[in-house]
Amino acid sequence: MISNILSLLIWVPILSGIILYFYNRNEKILNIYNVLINFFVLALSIYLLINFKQDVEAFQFIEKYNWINTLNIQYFLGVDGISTLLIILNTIIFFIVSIYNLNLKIDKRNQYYASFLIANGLTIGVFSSLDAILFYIFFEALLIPMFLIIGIWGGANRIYASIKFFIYTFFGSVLLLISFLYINSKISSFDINYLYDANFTLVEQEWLFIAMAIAFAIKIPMFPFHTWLPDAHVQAPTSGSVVLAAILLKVGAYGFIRYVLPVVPIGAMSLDIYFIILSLIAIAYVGLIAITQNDMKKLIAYSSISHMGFVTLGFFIIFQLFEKTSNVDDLIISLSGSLYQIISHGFVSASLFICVGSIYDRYKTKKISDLSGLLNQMPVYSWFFLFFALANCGLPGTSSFVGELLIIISSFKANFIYAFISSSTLIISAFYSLWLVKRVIYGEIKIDLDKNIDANNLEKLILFTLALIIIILGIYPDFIMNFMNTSLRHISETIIFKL
Amino acid sequence: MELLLLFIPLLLLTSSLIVGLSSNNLGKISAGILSSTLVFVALIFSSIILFNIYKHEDQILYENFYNWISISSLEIGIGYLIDKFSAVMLFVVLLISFVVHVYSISYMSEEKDFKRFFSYIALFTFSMILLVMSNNLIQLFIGWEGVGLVSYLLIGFFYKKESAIKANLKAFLINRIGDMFFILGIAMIYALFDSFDYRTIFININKVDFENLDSYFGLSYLDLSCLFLFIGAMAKSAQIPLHVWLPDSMEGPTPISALIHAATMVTAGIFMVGRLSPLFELTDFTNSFILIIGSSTALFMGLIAIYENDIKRVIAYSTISQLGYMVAALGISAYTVSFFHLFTHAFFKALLFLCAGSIIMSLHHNQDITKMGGLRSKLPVTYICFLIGTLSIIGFPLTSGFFSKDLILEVMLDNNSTISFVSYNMLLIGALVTVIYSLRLLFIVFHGDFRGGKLSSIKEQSMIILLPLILLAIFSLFSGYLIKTFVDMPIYFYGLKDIHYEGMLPFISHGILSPASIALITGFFAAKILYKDERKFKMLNSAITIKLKSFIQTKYKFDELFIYSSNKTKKISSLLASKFDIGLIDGFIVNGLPKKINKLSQILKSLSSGYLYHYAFLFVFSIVVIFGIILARIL
Amino acid sequence: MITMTHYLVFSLLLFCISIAGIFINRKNILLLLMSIELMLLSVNTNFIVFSHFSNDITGQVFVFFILAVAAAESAIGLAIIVALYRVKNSIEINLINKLKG
Amino acid sequence: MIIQNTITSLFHFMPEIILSISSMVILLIGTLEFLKKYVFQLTILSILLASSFSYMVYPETALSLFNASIVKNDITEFFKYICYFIFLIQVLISRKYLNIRKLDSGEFYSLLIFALIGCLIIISADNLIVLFLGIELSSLSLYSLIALDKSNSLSSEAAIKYFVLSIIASAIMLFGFSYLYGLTNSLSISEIIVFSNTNEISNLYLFSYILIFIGVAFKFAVAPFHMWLPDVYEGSPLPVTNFISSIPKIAFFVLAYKFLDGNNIMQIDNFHNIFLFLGIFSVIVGNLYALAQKKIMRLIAYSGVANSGFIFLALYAAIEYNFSVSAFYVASYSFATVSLISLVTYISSKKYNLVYIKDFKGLSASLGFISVLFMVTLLSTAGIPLTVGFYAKYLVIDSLISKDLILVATLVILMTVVGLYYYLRIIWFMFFEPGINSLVNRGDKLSVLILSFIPAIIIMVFLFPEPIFKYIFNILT
Repeated sequence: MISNILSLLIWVPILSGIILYFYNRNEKILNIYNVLINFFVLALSIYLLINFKQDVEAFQFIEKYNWINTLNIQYFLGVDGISTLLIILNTIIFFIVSIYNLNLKIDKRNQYYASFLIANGLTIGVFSSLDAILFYIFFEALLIPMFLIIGIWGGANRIYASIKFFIYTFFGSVLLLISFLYINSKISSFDINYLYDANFTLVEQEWLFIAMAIAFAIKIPMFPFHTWLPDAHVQAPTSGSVVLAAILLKVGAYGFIRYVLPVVPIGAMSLDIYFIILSLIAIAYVGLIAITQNDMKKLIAYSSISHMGFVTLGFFIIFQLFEKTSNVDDLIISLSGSLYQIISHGFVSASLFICVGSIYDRYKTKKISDLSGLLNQMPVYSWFFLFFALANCGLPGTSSFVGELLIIISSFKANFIYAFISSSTLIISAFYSLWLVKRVIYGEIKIDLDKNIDANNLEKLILFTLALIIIILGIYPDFIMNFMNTSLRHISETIIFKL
Repeated sequence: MELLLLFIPLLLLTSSLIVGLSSNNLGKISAGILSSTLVFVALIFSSIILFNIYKHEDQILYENFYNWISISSLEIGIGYLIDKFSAVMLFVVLLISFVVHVYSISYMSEEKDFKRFFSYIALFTFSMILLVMSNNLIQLFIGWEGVGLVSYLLIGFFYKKESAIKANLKAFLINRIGDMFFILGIAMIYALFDSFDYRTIFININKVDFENLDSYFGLSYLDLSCLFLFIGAMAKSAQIPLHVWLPDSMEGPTPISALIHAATMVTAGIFMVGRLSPLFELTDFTNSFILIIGSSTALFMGLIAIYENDIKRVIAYSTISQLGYMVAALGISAYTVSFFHLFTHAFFKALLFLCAGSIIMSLHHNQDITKMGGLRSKLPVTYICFLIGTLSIIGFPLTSGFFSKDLILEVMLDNNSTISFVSYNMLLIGALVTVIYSLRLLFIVFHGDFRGGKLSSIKEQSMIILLPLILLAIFSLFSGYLIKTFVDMPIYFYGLKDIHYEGMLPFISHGILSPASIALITGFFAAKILYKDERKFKMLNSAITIKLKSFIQTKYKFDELFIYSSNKTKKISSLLASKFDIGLIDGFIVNGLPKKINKLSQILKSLSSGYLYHYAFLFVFSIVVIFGIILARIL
Repeated sequence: MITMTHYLVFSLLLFCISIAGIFINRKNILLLLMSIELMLLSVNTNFIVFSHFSNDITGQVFVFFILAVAAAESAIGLAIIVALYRVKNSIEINLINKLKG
Repeated sequence: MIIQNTITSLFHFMPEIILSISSMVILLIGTLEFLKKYVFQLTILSILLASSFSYMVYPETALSLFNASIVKNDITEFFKYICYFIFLIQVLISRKYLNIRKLDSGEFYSLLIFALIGCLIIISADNLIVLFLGIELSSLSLYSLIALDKSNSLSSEAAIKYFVLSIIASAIMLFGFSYLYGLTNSLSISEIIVFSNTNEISNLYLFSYILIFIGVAFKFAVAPFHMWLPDVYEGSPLPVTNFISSIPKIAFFVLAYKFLDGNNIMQIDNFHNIFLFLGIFSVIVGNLYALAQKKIMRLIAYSGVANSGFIFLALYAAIEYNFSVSAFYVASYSFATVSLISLVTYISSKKYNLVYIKDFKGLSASLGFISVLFMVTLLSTAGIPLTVGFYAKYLVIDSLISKDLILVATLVILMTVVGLYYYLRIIWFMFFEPGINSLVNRGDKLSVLILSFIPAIIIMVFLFPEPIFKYIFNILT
């Protein structure tokens, strides 16, 4: 049993990243070092997964030190099922990205790697911190490497995108800080357990809810706070997009489940209808917008927003479910759906972005109208692309189906209209995903590069791994459900208890 | 038994994966043989199961072999429910699949993507079996989507053809419209019973207090849920108005049209309604809705077939029309009758398609019937098989179609209600139409003179093509004699439907003397005069008939409707994206606010002049203000 | 009888006049220096008044310090004006606005 | 007795005395041709000497020297150390800059040390006369320092502006002093505070306090008394700006602390609301002005205005005499701004005048490490986590919230979001824009080492803030 495993998970990549930032000599050593560190972190997280006890309700692998006594801030780490899974998602994605990056031709390679390593550590910090301010610090610090990744290695309009990204999310997070400080001023603690025990009046809860929800809604992003995401994705380098879609958006969702719903359930309950409406708009309206995007990355970005709409829908219908059935199981099912959607979308969007990135590397364009008939020239890529596109529209057998199914059936229990609008994603997502496939993959070739540009072995490995994960998650969801179950029950019971 | 059941899907999945992912070492022919063998083994297994089911009366196999999801109270498994109903369906699916596998070895041998094709059809069969075996709604839905996916892939098999990739997108999207409602229906059922398992649902069906449930849009809860489920079936089984994808799906390879778009996948909707008969039985509005949709599909889609010139499209419209018969039968709760027609239809329609494939191959991929004719002499085997298929579909006495179609018409007539009487008449006219278009096809293709150049180069295909035809022809001829089995077939938890059937001979004699025979005879002569003898009638050139003809040839504008709505969606999408998302949210609020702030700061900047006396004045002025406020507060 | 208040009001007025002199005067920088002197003198008046009426000598000590500092300030002010004149060839205040915004 | 007292006092006042003597010596040898080149070393030496002496005579208990006109206690010593440290860095960094511009004369260093002494005296003064002398000593030195670059017309313009406005502020403060004197008959600050606790607070007392704090607000450049700051920052030589930006602020913070700590006037609404409103106004105005700036020094100046607003908000929050928040803010801000200006100074000393923000374009390509340091410092000024600036803002917001001023807290923190934009603009110019080739020469290692001191502290204190917090909370509450 490794003690302080969470600290290791957080600090090993961060410190190695800092070292890497100032090391700029041998490219080969750089590559190996980067992959090794990422692999080490992955292995460590798998160790965490193996040693995690599924049926224990409390947080595990706890590390608790007094960090700043005077301000009640602790260095308090620990994981439950939800965070363990998200950490695994995180380490897998970063490992894949580190391998993908081997193929890139970029300058300042060491700094590129360093930014990713630091982002890796910080994300693990976000998912494992149980002290609100510690969480906030990781949450906010995470912006810096992402800002640099988009800004330095991004596309033509990268500055606009990165600044928008940074300021928009910073705007949200200061509201979060205000809420945490307010809570602290009432209960003199940032400890998650005290937060769960705290009781506030309705008005307090409403305001706290609004502030925190806006913060996380920007991060997820929910409609109408979503406009930074397409820009960020379009401008970010491929690996940046992957991390952004697969990890960063999840941080917002994680915030909801960890810091909003169980802490201020009454406030959430009294305002849930607005957030349900926003989620439904995200699902239908943003999906609709995705259809006619001409930039592949933008299309996938909008589809991400639409999919994250499911996540938030799953979060916010629980109160109506509780009112209707007062059965804790229904809450758990809905929340499970959301979390499953989070994890599944992490892999699916990552895969799609990797595919798009590789197409861009070869054809130097992301415009759909410039491309056609890739199947003729890069069949392996195209088949994978098709597969991921199908996964994106929630085909059974792939991971995305599970989450959407659970949320649709739960949302019907809450209200007919919710289910009706949310299930429209079946049509809309198929429309944008497969119309994209039709225009890009199928048909006659438009730009003939006249050389063998299909996936090399490394890329095949990456795509195959991702496809395998998506399928495994699609046919064996219980693996993840078992992990989450106890934790979700705990959270649901906390919510119900406070209602 | 249970093990065999488990093996059937596994065999097919293995086949699909091996063939699909294997390297170039595995040759085309050996891949074809391998997957055909695997399907054959599965077919054997399914016949053993079928045999067993019929040997032990009332035996029902019901088990979960895999727990897909279990979250506290929610349990979704993958399992099987095999009663007579699904055992027969299983057998039919595997049989047609096997036949098509064998047929395809020859038919597709020229194709570069031969192995991909085999992988697809194996995957299709797998999904279909998952659907048929399922013992819960989710597994049904998984199979449901799975067959839709493979259909999508296969229609777009020739991915360079613009028409093919348009058709497959259309097919998938329209199926998705159905799926959306289907999943809503599932959600409604789940909300009611808290389970997806058929057994739990059916057991609890009597405990539900239907009176006190919410109603939506004036429909009762159950009506609406079944309506939604049926809309799903409408898309899959190509009922008006969601049928538009099926004619276009003929862009796929012909064996696929036989397997997917005639015999199996499109009947999934029929199967589903039959499977859920205990629920549908209780509905009121939905049943009438089903009846109306079914009978109008049967009639109006048949009419289109009369004017089609693409051989596959004629058969496609005939498929839609025949599916209409089945759906109509569902509408009066004659589930097994409908299933019987499904059963016979599977054979003769697969036969017709495969014959068409054989013709198309012989004519070097010409599908236009106006360029055919007089093929009888050159393709004798195909001709005979096609003739058998045609006789069967028009319900010529003693062929399989005769039994199933007449049974539908009879139960329809027995059902004493206005709607069913109207439907009966529509179906009867539909029968006439069926005769006309089927015989038209037969006459134009096989009789008369060849209109496509030189006839001499055309010759019969190899035995690999012909054997399946013969096999299916035999089934088409004789499967109708199993009528008793279907009349007496119990459906899980639904039991038997009391159908007026007095035995084979009375049924035959009654059938021959029924109005259907009149339709048959009239149709025969009409077709013979019009298409064999090619006589011209003045009446046919009158304004009304021409108008009618052109109206039918527009296919009732359903295609245009979907194209219109899809274009509209795109237009709305780009409008929303540019005006609302980029314009309002991004431009006005997200970027607009910073711009406002920036402007404000520019104004402020221009205000500070840099003159010392201004600074001093502001200094003093601020002090005065501060003191002013404080004095005001103190005094 | 002249009371303390009279003195205080007088010094306040003096202070106000001197401040007004700073921002009303838009031409001559030397007038600025004079205003500043006047300002400090009004403070001195205050100290002396308080010192006198409370019989406490420290106030007057303060005045000496202020006077000394005022002298130093004038000196430095003049030095700056000289430096300014060297580069600008002018000591008009309304020409000094290169730094702004 | 008196003599002995005086001797003790002189002993404890040794650091300031050392500095005074050395500054005069420097002035002297600055005029001697053959010793001229040692003025820099002598300056460094005197600072080191003074600070180590200051350590040697560190008082175990609070001391009152020269008839209670000078006090020495933990607080004064703490801030003095900060001043020494900052001053040392400033001097070390300025050498090259001055050298190139031919400003590294004896009088420069001498005046700079005088300004420092003035600030040190402000910190430890307990008597209004001494306080006034301290203020004037530092101000007078700064007037001349700003105008030191005689070839630069902006320099004299800045000087004249600062000169006039600063004297007005001093006079206003003095006016306040005079009323306080008249009211309490005492020039001792501690007695003035005792007076407030024993008598009811009269309007005159209130007015005189307001007058004094208008002076303080001027020195902090809190809006609307901020006009001089950007002009002075822009006009004066960078080392002088560097000094003005930090050490006087620390000194005036201690002054404010001395006037407010334990004083009942803090409980009066009319008084403490001035801090609140000036603070809010300053945060808004500073950030908005900074947004429109094109020149780096003006930008830093306006960001200083915004930060001073935060200091005032922190002072507002100190109603219960908890000055640790504001103290921490002042210290953190001073460090960050010194680091910023030192970095600008360093880059400007390479014959490359860093005036406009667009001059930062592509800096990371030629000066990679320096850019990182710059980024860390900027983030600290903006209050992003991983830097100590986060805690500074955090504490202010926290104390506002604990006063139930949630809307105010939200408003000012949203203004920092606005402010973030201009900090990010510099970062993006440095890192995201293509490079300029004129900066290829690598800097000298020593300067880089010195420059990395403060960013290192910024990050280290972020990671392990507890000792600092404990210490500050301990001495200030």
